Amino acid sequence: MSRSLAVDVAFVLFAGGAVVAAWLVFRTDSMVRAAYWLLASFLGVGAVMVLLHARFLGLVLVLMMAGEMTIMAVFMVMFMMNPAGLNPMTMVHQHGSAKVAGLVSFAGLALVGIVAEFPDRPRTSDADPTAELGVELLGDSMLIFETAGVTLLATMIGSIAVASKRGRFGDAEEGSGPPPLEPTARPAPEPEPAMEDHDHEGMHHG
Amino acid sequence: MAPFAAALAVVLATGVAVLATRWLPTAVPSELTAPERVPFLGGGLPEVHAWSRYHVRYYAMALLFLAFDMEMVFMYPWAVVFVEEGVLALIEMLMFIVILVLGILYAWREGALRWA
Amino acid sequence: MGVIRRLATRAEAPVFPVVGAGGRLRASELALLPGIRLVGTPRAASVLLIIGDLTPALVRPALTVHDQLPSPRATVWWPVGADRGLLQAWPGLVTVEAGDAEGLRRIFAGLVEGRRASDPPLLLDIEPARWRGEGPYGQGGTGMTGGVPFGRPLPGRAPDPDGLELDQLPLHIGPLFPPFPPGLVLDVALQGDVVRQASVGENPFRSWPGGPDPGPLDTGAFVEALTTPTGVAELELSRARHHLRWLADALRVHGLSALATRVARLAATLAPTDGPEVEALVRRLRRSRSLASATAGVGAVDRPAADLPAGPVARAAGAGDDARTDDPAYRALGFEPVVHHGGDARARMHQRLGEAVQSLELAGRAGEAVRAPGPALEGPRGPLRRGRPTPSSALVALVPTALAGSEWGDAITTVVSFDLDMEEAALSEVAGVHS
Amino acid sequence: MTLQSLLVVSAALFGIGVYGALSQQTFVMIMMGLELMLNGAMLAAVALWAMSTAGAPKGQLLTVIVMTVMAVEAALGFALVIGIYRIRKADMTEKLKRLRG
Amino acid sequence: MNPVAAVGVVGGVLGAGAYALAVLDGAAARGVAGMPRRWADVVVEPARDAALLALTRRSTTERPDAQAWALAPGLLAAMAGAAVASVPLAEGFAVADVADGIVLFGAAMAVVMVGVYLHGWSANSPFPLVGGYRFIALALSYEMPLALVLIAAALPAESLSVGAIVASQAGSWNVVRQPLGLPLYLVAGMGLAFWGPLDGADGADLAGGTAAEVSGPARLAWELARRFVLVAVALMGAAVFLGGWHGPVLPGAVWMALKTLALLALTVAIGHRVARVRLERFVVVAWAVLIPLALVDVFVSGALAL
Repeated sequence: MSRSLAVDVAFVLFAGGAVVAAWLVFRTDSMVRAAYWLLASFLGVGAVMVLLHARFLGLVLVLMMAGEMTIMAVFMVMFMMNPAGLNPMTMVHQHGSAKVAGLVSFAGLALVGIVAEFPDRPRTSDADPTAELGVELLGDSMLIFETAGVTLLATMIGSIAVASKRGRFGDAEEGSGPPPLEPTARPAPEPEPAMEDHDHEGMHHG
Repeated sequence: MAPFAAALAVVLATGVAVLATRWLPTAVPSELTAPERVPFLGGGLPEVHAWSRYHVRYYAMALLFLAFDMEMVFMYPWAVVFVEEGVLALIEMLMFIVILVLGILYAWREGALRWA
Repeated sequence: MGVIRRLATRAEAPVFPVVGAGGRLRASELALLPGIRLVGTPRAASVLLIIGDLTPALVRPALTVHDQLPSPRATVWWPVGADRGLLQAWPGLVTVEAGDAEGLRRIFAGLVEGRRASDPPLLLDIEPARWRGEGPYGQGGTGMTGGVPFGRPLPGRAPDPDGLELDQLPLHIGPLFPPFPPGLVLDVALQGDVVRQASVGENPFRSWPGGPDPGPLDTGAFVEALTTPTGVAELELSRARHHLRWLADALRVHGLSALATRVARLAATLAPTDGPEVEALVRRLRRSRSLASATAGVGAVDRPAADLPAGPVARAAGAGDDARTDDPAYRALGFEPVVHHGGDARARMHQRLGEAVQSLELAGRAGEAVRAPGPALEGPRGPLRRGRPTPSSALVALVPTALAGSEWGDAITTVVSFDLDMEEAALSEVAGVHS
Repeated sequence: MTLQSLLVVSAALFGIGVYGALSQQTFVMIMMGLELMLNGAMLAAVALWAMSTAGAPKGQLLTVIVMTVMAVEAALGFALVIGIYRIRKADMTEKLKRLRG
Repeated sequence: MNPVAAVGVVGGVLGAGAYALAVLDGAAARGVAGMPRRWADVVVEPARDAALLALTRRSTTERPDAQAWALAPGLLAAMAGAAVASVPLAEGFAVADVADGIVLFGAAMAVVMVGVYLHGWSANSPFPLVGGYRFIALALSYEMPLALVLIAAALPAESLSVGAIVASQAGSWNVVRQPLGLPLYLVAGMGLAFWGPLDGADGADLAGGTAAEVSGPARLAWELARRFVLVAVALMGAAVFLGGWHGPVLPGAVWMALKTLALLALTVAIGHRVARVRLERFVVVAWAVLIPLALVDVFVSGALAL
């Protein structure tokens, strides 16, 4: 198998895998599976990046997303009823229009990708792309780099202030208005009437 | 690319080799009775499924991690060109890190590292 | 016979212990036996080892655990003390003399070689609830969280101090949970990894209709001494042994199982001349920063030391009561009680370490001194007074409040630090049986 | 592996992300849709970097920025989920609309 | 390297390393416990245990996530394989000398977190569930120091490739040049393999934690995979901090093996001496002490490298 054929085969597998995994994110009832299907999609994209010689970006994408998706799984399990999907349930609204919007954006973007005349200037340099990125970060784009630092700081402070209970401004629950939606006692609450009046389009699959 | 091909082969082979223990004759689940499948609770019986809205008490730390972890992405390329770029690189990264460490200090002060 | 089978036959037999009435002392020596390995979950075991006699309330948990063993599996019984016959009906049970590791290994080898058939499941194949084919997808559930999907309901929410109101698991753990003292049943509400509420379930050693009939208690020597003149050296040696046995259990829970085995061996063979070895061990454990950080501030009791049931737990909280202080035999030896402060798991560990060293030292000095029978005697868990409640029954009452709000690992540390004996707790009063 | 095929794949990821973000009822699932859209954007950025800009370093930088945006979005999103759940005991967008009335 | 040879080499390293680890652990346990045993028995013991597990039936729980449960040990092993592939085993001999080797290692180790969490989650049983969540708390705390000390080692090498990092230690090893590096790395590495004092995920207080419900071949796979991870950690530590193939007289590959074994022996010894750490406390220590120390390590190493 020639080298470029091997790359093509790998591309088809990884890219196809990424798309299928992305689709499965919204087809599963288990929150943990949903998060890790998304991670699988990122893994596929990371592998394609490696094929494109963006080695560092591909690997670091996996590094970041493994952590981020695990945290995502943890939060989804924390806040979703029935997190493992033991009782399958459609959790969608505006299903039809969402499908249409998704298809339209796919078709539009794909059309742009196919029709638009992007200049054909492949990367030829043999320099280490990681080093190029480093030079860029420390040189021309130094301000962007430092701004990212400030943004991340703001994110840390903001998210902790919003999430923590005992903030500086008193207990987060004080003065919260409406009563809980459902009785809080054990055993598990009865089925949600609120769920019944949405269009349950056939998402399931037993 | 060649090293990645080798690495990919290794990843697939090691993963599949360990997964293959599933095809050992003893690994095929025979018909286990319901009591054989009860989760272990030291002789006790469970009332409910264990899968639940699990109260993670370190969620504030997880949020901190999400933001702080990004620093890695900037640090790896920095490490490669660091010696070439010299003192300026050191100072720039020091600034960046100091900004982020302020976040940790804030989190510490707010007690976000303590579990809820 | 293939190579794999031949290799497996010579492996250490993984054993999951079921400690029944009178079995506790034997169980503490299990780790010392060659060719046997104690495991923490039935899923890792090949042999279910019943030590002592099963009481009615222990039968169902023992059967539950038995069925959780993967096949090939076998059940071995080491009879100790009384046999009230409940085990006669256990299918496939092999009786082996208590402490006979070789006999157990023979059963294990037969099992692996295929000469011996694996035990069949003993409980009826009945699912926890009817669910098949019910509900919209045939999974037995209804709506979002209702019904019994796959046989069990989903847990419900409960308030928590954090204000998030997430799910809480009602769990009944024990009486065969290895980190717990044998027989302890704990009903806990677990939210995340935090014990929100805990209560102690029915004591399985109290389940005989005619009242409890314990086998030999691990503190039996002390109960005997209430009525018979006993050498001080002998008593104090038993006390040191007791504390070292406790230490072995505690170390196992803290992830130091190899060291625990060493301590268990020391406890089993302890002599007054072992003073230096014990002191070296105690020095090392006291200096261990990891043990200190694993126990400091854990399981602190929330009432004044004076209100605690007397004994090592109270002395670890600063109350100096010790029945030995008023005992003429001990006064002659210049006995002064060991006292620690803090009242947490760490103080309790230091208390017992200190008492073990002191007991060994007393045993070395006591010579032929004999303690005359008297109404009260300091046992290793607290004072034994004839006709009064046993120390364990008072300590069990401390468990629920001490556990509420603690992380699961801390909860285990706390339970272990109380040094409970459910068999002793089952007795309504001291020496009710032996006198 | 041509630029066109790469852009089609990234469009597919983006489209699935749009579908997810619009159809899902819960915050966290909506965030997954957003992350998928950014995933597609990142792939397009890297593809253009490798094939159409002769490897201009700014292309890599753009991808790094998108990753940062994802981290920021995730951290703030989760913080909001916690804050809202603390108050409303619900994590669904629909229910919030309902409660407003 | 051609893929078949690559798989053979990595498989050999992982297998031999995991077996050596099991033997070391058995010997140390017997030593600490004071139970003398013939050396021959200690050496064969792991094979016997593995054989017994292979002959035992796999059990399952009432309603597990079977696929994810099966995947978990495979993920761990695959990631350990990826990490081993990026480490040069002798001068100029790496299975996959990826130019961004320590990023590959970091990515692989991040995916380990996914594997352990899945292993705990999938059983649908309380103790494994708690174990899985414990591991996430641990992983979020050790991951940053782990990556930072590797970055510090990359500074003098001016490259993220493990081979270059080893080559840069021709004069003096990183364990001397960056004294903070190895201790921090070992703490993080023990967390990664949930070993010794950081084994909360599979701890005795949870009846085995994430492994509480696995038996037979599934248990064998899990125990193997977990040891593979520790072997990968030790191998990387030997290359990055102990000078890799550098050493007098003996060939480079032998030095690598000896250094890896030394690190494995060290982790085993720590495992038998240090009690399990309370995670709540470890998390605070990791963020307030380990991460700042790792940052100090980075900047001091950087200043020295200039």
